[in-house]
Amino acid sequence: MNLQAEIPLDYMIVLSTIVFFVGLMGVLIRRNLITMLMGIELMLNAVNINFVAFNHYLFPNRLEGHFFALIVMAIAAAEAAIAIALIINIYRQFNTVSVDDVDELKY
Amino acid sequence: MNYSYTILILLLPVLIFLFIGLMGDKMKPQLSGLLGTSGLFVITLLSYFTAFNFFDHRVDESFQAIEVFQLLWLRFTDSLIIHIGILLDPLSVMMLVVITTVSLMVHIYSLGYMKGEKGFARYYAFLSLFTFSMLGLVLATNIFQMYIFWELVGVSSYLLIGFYYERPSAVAAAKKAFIVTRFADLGFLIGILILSFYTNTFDFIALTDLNGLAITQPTTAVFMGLSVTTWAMLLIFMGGAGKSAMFPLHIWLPDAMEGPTPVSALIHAATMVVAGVYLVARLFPLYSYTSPDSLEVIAYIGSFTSLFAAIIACTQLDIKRVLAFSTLSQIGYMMVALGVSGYGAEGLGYMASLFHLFTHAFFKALLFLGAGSVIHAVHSNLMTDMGGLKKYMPITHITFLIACLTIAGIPPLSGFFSKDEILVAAFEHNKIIFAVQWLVAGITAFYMFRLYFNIFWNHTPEYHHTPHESPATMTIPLIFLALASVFSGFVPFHDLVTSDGNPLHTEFHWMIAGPSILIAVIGISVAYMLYAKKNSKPESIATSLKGFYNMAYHKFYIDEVYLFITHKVIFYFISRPVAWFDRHIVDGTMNLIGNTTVYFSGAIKKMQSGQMQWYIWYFTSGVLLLVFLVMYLN
Amino acid sequence: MNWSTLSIMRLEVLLTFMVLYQLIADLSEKENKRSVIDFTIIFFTIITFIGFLPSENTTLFGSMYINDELRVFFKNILNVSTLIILLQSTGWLNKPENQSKTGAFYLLIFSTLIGMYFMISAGDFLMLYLGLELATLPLTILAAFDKNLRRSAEAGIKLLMSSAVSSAVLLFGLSLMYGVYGTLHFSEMALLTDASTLSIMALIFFMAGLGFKLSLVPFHLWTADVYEGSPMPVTSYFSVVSKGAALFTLALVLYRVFGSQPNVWTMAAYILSITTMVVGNLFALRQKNLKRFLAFSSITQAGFMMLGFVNSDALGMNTIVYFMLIYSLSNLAVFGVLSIVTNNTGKENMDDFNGFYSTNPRLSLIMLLALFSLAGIPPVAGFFGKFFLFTAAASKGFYILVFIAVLNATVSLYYYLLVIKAMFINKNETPIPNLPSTGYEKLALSMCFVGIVVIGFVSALYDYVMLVVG
Amino acid sequence: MTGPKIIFFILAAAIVVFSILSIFSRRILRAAIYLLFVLVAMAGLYYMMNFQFLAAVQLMLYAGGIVVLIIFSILLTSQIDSKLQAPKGSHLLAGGITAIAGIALSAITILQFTFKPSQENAVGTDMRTIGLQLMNTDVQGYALPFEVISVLLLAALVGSIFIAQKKKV
Repeated sequence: MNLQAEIPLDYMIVLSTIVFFVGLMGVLIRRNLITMLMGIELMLNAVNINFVAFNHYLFPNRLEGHFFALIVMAIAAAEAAIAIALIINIYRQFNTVSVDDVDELKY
Repeated sequence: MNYSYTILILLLPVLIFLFIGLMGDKMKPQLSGLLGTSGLFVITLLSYFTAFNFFDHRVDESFQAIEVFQLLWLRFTDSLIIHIGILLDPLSVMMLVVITTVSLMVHIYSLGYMKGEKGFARYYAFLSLFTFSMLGLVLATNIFQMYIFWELVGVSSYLLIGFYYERPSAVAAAKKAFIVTRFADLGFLIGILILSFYTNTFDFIALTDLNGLAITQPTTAVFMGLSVTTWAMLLIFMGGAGKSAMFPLHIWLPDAMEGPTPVSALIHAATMVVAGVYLVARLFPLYSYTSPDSLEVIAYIGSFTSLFAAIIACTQLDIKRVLAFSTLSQIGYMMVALGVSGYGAEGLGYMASLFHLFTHAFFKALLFLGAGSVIHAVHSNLMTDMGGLKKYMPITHITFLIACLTIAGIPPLSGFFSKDEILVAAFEHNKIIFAVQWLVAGITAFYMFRLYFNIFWNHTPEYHHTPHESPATMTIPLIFLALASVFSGFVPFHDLVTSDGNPLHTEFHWMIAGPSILIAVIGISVAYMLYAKKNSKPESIATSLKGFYNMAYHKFYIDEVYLFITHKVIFYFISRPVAWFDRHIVDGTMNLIGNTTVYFSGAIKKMQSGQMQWYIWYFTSGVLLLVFLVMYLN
Repeated sequence: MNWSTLSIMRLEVLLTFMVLYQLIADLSEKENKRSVIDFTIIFFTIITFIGFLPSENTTLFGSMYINDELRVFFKNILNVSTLIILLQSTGWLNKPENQSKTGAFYLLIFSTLIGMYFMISAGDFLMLYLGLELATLPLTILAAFDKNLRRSAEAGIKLLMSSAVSSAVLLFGLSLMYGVYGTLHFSEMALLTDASTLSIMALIFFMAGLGFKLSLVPFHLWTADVYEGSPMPVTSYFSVVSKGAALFTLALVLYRVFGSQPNVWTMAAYILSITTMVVGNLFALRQKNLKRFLAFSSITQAGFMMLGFVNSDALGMNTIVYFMLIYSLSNLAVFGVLSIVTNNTGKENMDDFNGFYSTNPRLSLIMLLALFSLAGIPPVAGFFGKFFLFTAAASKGFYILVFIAVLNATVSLYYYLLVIKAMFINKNETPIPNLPSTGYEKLALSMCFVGIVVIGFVSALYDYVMLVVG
Repeated sequence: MTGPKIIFFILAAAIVVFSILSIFSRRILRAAIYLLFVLVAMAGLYYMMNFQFLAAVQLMLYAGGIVVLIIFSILLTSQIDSKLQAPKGSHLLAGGITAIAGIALSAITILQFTFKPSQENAVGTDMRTIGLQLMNTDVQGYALPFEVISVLLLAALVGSIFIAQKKKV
């Protein structure tokens, strides 16, 4: 399949930019720690679109972007595992996963 | 001549400091005091020996600067190399003598004064540290080494002023002194950075060499309308102004009187506060040749400070604060003299300034130590608690009187000569400054004798214990310093310490000396009339009104006018407002800066709200803003 | 893989062995953890010494891994700092409630250290990112290590969420860089760098990601909360080792990869330096909790570090490295004293230190020196670090910036004096009693003490930094 | 409209719509499912760009791993049918402004830039090439990151277990 002729690179980049900042917005507005985590996953995936698209469209001579995306996925998995462990820890201590209530350390 | 033994002058005090500091708890307090004192005695002898050798060896009629040691310390960049060493020239040797002498006197005096105080050993450790830093400051071969000792002086004076740490006011004063002088030092530091960047050297000899690059080819760079050199020299002066308590950075000095009195004598009379004068004198060729404008600024600041402080001194009741303001005023004199001076054969002001530094060190230390002796006897700092002490404390009384006469400028005491040279130099350069300094001479005589009469004459209050003369450890330094005050005026200074090392030809001007003696006598007489006896004049007027008109009435009438003018007009309309201005506006501005900082600190408290979503929001918005800014600015 | 590869990557390999050892030791459920502590410290001391052995300058794995004298020097600084922290942490680990945590604690510490070494040795952005994550993710667990404390749990989640976003932003920047240059290898990119708007954006995103670890304002907000919530050794690990690794990496990338385009990042450094110093100072003024106080103090110090970045010559990097070295020792000394106090009494407020000098003169003297060093008072080492930074910035003509920096240094003196005042001057009816300290803790403090006093006067060290930075 | 174009637009629309839905949905389980759709659509995108391996990993790791993990934690911490609180107005405003400003700034900057494609020949993206590169220690080899990630996963594993396990004593 030859995508270059059909779909310009810019479409891909704009798509990833939108997903990245939608994910960021998710992190900023959702009051539940788990949904914040979902926003972070969206951001990481947006970055992956960038890597893959640049690799495919511009620099197909090497697979740098592809492998970077692969590594990002692995790290995202580790991050999610740790995040969930910490969220459960918060749930035990605070009996809630609402981010608004986790603000005892301040000023 | 081999001067390598001078290294001992630096090493001994630091060794004493370490020894007493580490072992002080395990020794008898008195022993640590004796140790410190005898160590300093050795250092003093070494300094005298150095001075004797140095001033005995001229090369072609002039004195050459000698770098006794010059060790490579840091190779910062290829052109900028920092050394550490010892520099001997007339200026540093003279300071060596002054510092060790006064410090020795303070050491001896403290044996009596601080007896039985908690932390006696700690006190002597700090004294040694201070002496070490001060000696290191004056012996520095380069401006960087000087800066380090400069800060060390600040640290050790912080420790000494805050010595009575049980008193909150002492702690506040120590902190204020530290922070205000540090604030000034930031100017000094930036000045050093600029200067070293354009001249590629820190070394004093290279910087002040008349044929050196720093003077012959100053940079032509301009920053905000002023040449960069002028900026650098002014910023360096800012550091000096902080340590020497020039307006408006003087606010720490009066408060610093919370420290033990001998410390005031050491730090606030003879050594640390003249560091600024020393700094300007050290870089004098650079000021004189590359930036005469900044010398002009120095002259005006000095003159203003001396007038300002003299006026405030007239209103103070705490005798140490009177002395503090008097110190400000006298250092103002020294700054004026430097400001109006030229170089070489024109260098009368330079010589006069250092001459005054020299004599002032002795008589001001004497005044402080005398005041300490009085405070020791009556357990109060306030003049109102004193009076009639001349019959209880004869030695203190006589020595204090000598000091007062000296500072007032009565011939043939030393203060007369040095002040006279300054007035001559000012007269030749700038008539307005001369007039101000002449007036200040009168005010000085007035407030010093106001102090003197209030302490030793006037009425005798009820004392809890009958005051008695201080012990010999305290009176011997007084006597020694009194002798120094009397005779130091006869040192042939114009032959020894001049701007270029060559002897300077000076003449004695009766045209200047006459009026200055006159105004001093007037000042003393006014003080005599107002304060010599318990002031009963208003009552006498009342009784005499009932009686007959006679000559006495007339005399009283004149006195009344006199009293009205001096007491009411000058006090209420000049001195009080100036003192108020100092306390509220100048001090207040400093406090305002502090309060504003604290206010802003509270205002942005909300940023750290504890809610991580806002943290993330600040993060991401910050990134976007930064991207935008850098793109826009690029 | 052969022996020479192993000898070049010796630190990473040895640390991996340490991680495995901890795993095995932890699984074997030994009751007596003390021997694990002793063994770990001895082994890590050996690793630290091995780090000082000479090694060859080379690249491995298709230039993904770079080894040279400068990077080895960085790792040695981190090694020594970590060793000091390990020594300090013994008191905390010996507490009964922490005995069971020993293995996990060491395992996580050493894995982050491996991450930092890969970050420093990275030859491309892939390894750098990987190292960064390896250095961050286990730290979030360490922040939440006091499992029964609410504040510790809060610190962990705050750190994780903020760092996840920051690394996502960093990644976004990296992906754009990849698009612009077509490569992520340092050696190739260094030849291609330009100042197009897209590369500016990518670079700033990247700087923000590392700025987060360095806690530059406005990327700093996690710092105080996490420092306060984390256990003491972790806090000092954050403020010294983690920060140091981020600083060195940033310096390597900016000076070595983007060295030909200094205009972009010196400007960013200029802005960040000012905001960081000012905001850090303003917050530090008001703090009562010493851990929070040290958090803001370390933010301010990070602002001073950024001052070095406005000078894009070797001089700038020299001074940054030198400053970091001194900052590490000074900060570790403060944390060392603080951790002895918290371990024994649980107190960490400034008021608790009132009258500390009367009962613990030695500890308070070390603290005094360290705070003077942080405030930059000569003749302790901190002064030289600051002075050189000011000189580096001034030599590029940034006088206004230097003025602001020196002003901030003066303000910082004020709050450092507050602590000194509390220890030496304020009175207290019930001061902290005279505290015992273990031999390990004494050793750690003496190392810091010697460093603070001596470093300023040993010009050989500065010469060495100059030599390796080149 | 050609085939690939249509597929791309469908995928892109799915990604954008479902990601917006997932951050606005009031029911948390639904949000997780929307996220799953986004991730699957992304796998399709990778597949379109000839990165079949990556697409497979995306499906297995995200759909099979992370989303399941998220759903488990949702079940652990909240009731399934409970509705989430609506976002606060201030958060919505601040987040919205930042997101829109971010999209605008990045999109404008990126679209202005002329990318410079490589002129060299493309390499294959088949399993053999990928496998060889993953195990290679030379130029274009990814053995080192592969090894390092194992340390990361070990640390994450131990750490997560440590935090999530109930107190022993």
